[in-house]
Amino acid sequence: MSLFYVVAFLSIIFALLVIFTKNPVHSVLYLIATFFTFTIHYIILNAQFLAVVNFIVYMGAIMVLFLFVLMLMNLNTDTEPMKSTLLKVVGAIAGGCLLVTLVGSMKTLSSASTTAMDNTGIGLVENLGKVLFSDFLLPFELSSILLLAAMVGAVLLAKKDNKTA
Amino acid sequence: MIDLVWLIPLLPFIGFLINGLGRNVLPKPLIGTIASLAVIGSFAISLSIFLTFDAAQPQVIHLFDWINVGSLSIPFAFQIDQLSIMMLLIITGIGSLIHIYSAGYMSHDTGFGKFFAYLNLFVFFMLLLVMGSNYVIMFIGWEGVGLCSYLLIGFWYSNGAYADAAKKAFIMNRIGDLGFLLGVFLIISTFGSVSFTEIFPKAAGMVSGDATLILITILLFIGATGKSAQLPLFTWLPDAMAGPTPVSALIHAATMVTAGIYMIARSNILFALSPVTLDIIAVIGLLTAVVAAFIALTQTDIKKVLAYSTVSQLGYMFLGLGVGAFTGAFFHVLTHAFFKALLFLGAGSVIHAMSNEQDMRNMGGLRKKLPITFLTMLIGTIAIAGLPPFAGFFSKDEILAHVYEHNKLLWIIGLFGAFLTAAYMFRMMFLTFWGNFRGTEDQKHHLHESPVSMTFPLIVLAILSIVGGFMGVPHALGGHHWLNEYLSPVLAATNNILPALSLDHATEYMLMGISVGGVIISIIIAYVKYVSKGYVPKEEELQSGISKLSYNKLYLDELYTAIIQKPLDALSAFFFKVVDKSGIDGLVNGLGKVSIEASKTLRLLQTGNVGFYIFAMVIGIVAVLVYSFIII
Amino acid sequence: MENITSTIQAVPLNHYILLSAIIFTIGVIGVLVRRNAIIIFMSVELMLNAVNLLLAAFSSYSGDASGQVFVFFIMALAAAEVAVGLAIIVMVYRNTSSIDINILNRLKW
Amino acid sequence: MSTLIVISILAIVVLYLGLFKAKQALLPISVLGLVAALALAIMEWNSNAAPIFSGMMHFDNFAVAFSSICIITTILVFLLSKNYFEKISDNVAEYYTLILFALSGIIVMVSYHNLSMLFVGLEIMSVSLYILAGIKRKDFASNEAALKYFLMGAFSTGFLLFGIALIYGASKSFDLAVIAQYVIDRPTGIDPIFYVGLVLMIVGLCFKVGAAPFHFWTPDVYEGAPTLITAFMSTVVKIAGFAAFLRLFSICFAPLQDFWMPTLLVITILTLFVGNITALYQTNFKRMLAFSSISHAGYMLFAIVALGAASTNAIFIYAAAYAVSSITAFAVLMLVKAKTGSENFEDFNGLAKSNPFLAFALTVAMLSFAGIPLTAGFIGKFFVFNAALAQYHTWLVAIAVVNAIIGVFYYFKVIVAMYFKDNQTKQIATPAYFNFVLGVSLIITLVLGIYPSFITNLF
Repeated sequence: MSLFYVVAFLSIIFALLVIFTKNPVHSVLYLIATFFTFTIHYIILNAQFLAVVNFIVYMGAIMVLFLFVLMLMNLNTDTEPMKSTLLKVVGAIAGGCLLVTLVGSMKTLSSASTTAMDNTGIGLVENLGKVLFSDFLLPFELSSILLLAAMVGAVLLAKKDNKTA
Repeated sequence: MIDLVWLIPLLPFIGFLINGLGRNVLPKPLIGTIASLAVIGSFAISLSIFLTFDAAQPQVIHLFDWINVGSLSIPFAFQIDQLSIMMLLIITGIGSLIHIYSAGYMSHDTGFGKFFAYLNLFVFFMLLLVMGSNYVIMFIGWEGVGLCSYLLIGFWYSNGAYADAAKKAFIMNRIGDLGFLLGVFLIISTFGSVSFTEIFPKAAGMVSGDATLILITILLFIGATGKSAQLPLFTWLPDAMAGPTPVSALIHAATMVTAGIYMIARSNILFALSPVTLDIIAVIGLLTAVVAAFIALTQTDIKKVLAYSTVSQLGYMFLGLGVGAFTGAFFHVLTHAFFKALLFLGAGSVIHAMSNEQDMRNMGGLRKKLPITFLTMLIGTIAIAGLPPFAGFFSKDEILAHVYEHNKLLWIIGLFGAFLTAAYMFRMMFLTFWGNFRGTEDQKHHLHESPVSMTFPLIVLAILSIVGGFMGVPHALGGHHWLNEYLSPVLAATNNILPALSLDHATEYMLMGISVGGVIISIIIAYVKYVSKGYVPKEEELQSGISKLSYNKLYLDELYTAIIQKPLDALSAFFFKVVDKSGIDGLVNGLGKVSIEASKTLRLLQTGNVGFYIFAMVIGIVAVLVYSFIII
Repeated sequence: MENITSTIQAVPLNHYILLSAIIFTIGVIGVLVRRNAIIIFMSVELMLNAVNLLLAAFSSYSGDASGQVFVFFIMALAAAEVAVGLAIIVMVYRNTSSIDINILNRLKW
Repeated sequence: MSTLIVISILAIVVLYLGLFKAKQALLPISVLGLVAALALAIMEWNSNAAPIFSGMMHFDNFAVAFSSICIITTILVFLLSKNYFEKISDNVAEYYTLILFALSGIIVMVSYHNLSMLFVGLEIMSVSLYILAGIKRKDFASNEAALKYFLMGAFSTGFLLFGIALIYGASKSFDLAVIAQYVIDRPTGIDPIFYVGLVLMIVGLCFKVGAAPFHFWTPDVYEGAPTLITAFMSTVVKIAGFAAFLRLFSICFAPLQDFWMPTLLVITILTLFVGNITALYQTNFKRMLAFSSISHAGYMLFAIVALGAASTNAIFIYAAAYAVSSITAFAVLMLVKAKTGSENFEDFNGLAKSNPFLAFALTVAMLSFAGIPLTAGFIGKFFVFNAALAQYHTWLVAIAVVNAIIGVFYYFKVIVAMYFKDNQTKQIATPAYFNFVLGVSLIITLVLGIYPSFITNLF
């Protein structure tokens, strides 16, 4: 039980560090740390496969891409001119309001679902695979279009122009 | 014959298509012929329908289902009854004459083909307006004529002021349209239908003074004030004189501006059940009539005089509607169409002869040079002044008789306006046709009577202005008021609600006597001032009417001037400057400014900064959450 | 494993929702206070992860696998978005030599 | 379903054609493929299709109608693209591919029956559009548009997803039928998180359709993106957004109308005023069209606010009228811009003299936007207002009518420029493709305006 709270505390701390660290590279590293805490959350939630995928996709692929681009642009120092303190405060207050209203509007959560089902198997790759390739076959296939479009687009936008226009 | 009714609007539309597409290819005479023939053809059909139509119930000719949505069905259908037949005759009849006239008037214009295309299109929409069997078809016509009017006012757009006039007409009409549209939507939600034949029987069963009905009728009346140039939306009409003169005659005198009256007459049962609205209409109409008459007193542009006169006469029509004289108001629509079209065409003939000079101070003594124009215009002027037995006498007298019965005070003011009418109209005649020629040598040399294509319509209209009144000779004068009987099927339900005229003949004779006597005195005053004394208004007097007034008042020897002439002029100047130019224009321009300012300010929100955009989004989301969960 | 299951049973679902909402809001604040396009983008990733966690929690608590399957789709989207987004950022950087969002204000009013 | 397959395969075929340098074949094959997809879609009309793929997709009449209109509009956009892409980039095939990918996402958005499908479809479309907005790589405006669109789009996706997650948390399913059942089964006692999810979904969807206060991206992105892409975004994408919005609300959330209606009502009114009033002051025609598209979104939101039997029909007609008029406006804009190099109102001066047909087509389009009778726009507005009246939103209709009147002013600015202002310019050469598209749009606008029964009784 206390494991959840420790990890949740770490998640929040790391997430805050992500957005309040000046050095972008440090931000990326904190984000990786945040994602790692998420992986632990997944394990606690009995979503083992998700934990693995989160580890590989987010920490392995996505974050590497971020780091790569940061390095490519030589932005590893804190070159970013920060917003004025006032703007920061206003932004933080706006975000705080959002949190308060979000939580406030969910005020009395129905108590029926406060405990987890005993079904420990759903997070296993076998079960997920069954659902993914039966019920969710169509969206799964369609995600290929999404990835293909992204791939074409990324190449199109980021490649160097051979024409000197 | 009635099966051919769809041809009536179709012919002008075909004319529009041919002239519109072939405007640069076809020779001018052919364009003029096609356009005129199209309208004449419609006139022939209308005439034959008029001669054969004898049904007591309106005939609805269903063409096709236009919109079907849920229980609401809007057919594309025409309604033929006595009211629409009379309007058809006016539109196509006077329309034909004006088309013929235009062939001569516009012969030198480079936009000849375009002009006739627009004119045909206008006739098409006007016919839709009066023939539509429901409010939505009427609205199509309503918008269409507005559009054509807009295009035709701005026809000579190379002149910037003209384009501005078009814009003004447009804005004011849109305000009116707003009322009309809201009225129609309210009708839909109240009656579940837009067809006249379904709404009116339902409405007849409602109690008088029903709040919804009052709201509907007020909204419809707002629509009418825009289209028919009533207070406070009348200032676009004088400016609309920027368009070619035949346009002024057709659109801004005979047909389009009477659309508001037609619409109210068409919905007579709704209005009859809303006494409050009727009172508002009467007051607005009367105010418009008098204010416009005052302004007309000092105008020097011949077309502006006629324009304000039109506004004033439209005011009388609304006054008639307001006191429940639906027949009388409609009668005035008919006679006014005759003599005002005549006057405009006559003015056009003068302008044509004077090489596009419109200022009366540069005219004078034209009666010998333009005899036909002079004679016909004189007839028109007598008709509008209301001397018997010319057309205007009967219609105006009928309205005033109803007003007298309704409210004596309104009657006195209305009568006063009628005297003013005689005064400014004869002022115009005397300045233009009497005295010595005041223009340049060049213009004098060029003076000529207009070609037959222009004088022929003048003569026809002059004859109509003489005899047109006989369709409504009151019982007091030994007639039996044919128009009243003819229109009675349309007004049957209303006549059950509103009391009929109950004046005895002696009172009627007295009323006629007073009005004729007053008119004659007005004419004599105008004669003394403008012919005997040869007075010609000067620029500076017009400029500083009010300040000079206070100065000159001190001289007692100018008693006449000070007591009668100057106050009138001053009032005229006051109305023109304060009400027309600064008041209403100011208000309309102000509205425009407010929205433009709002636009400027709102636009600044679009800062281009993503950070700000996202911030605004978050605020929006918080607001939405708060609104959804806390406020509600 | 038994240990873990008992752990989760002791944590109310509400706390997961709360955690997700907090992380999500931190992401929103990050978007609001930073000017570096990449950091903003990372904050968006944080928001998406908050959603992932929420879905996984709902899924586990209701014993329904579809929530976890949905997380896959979000991950697919995240991958696609990262590819496109970084490409756009690289493109902008090439033209302006900056990834400060405040210099993007040519289109306005 | 077969429509979706055809379009996806078509996109890949076109991509390969680009690889083999068969540039001339791109346009014909794309158009032919789309025509085939359109035919397949129409064949499903009234087939009483049941949800397929375990309830993922439901190609019902709603889906057929909206996918047809999206495909037709895309064909028109493609026809305008002749020689356009070549000018701005070497990678013509990728353009077509990305538009086709976006279209396949749109087909998913109009036929989804599961929130996961909505999400995937929406993202396929959005990701393709992020790229398309920035496809003029060297152009600063295009860059800016892409980055703005991307950052804000990704941000709003977060909210949409959070909403979906909460709805899932309450109803334990992504399937629309199950969610609808969840709502119906509980007249009271719906989990509060469901409501929060609903509001967040409104936010996410309002962003996609460009409703205030989530509209800020619209003008900037529309102005910065290449004109043809703007045409695509403001027509097909917007229609798809509304179709998805309407589908979700009419299937799932109709019973909760009392809850979400007031919120959406405020958004609608705000959208109308922001769009219309801001458009008044614009001097750039393209930007004016962007603001006008915001106000049109407001009108279409009407039909959702007044959700009822007539809503689908109303939105469909409005969308059809809006799409053809927009296409005309953008087509003429492209021609004018090609000649004068800018997009301001003055560039249209004297167009009536030099190119009467262009001027006439644009006039009809503007009249249709303004809702003048005998054009399709009037019918659209009439249906939308009528739908609102049916739900007794009389004063809402009054506000909308006021806005319609305001709208007339800026639409007429163009007409005034074309007809009432002179400019000694030479005739603009109009390619045959443009004349064809303009002609088709013109005919559709007028025919729908005069005889709307073709499509008014579809639903």
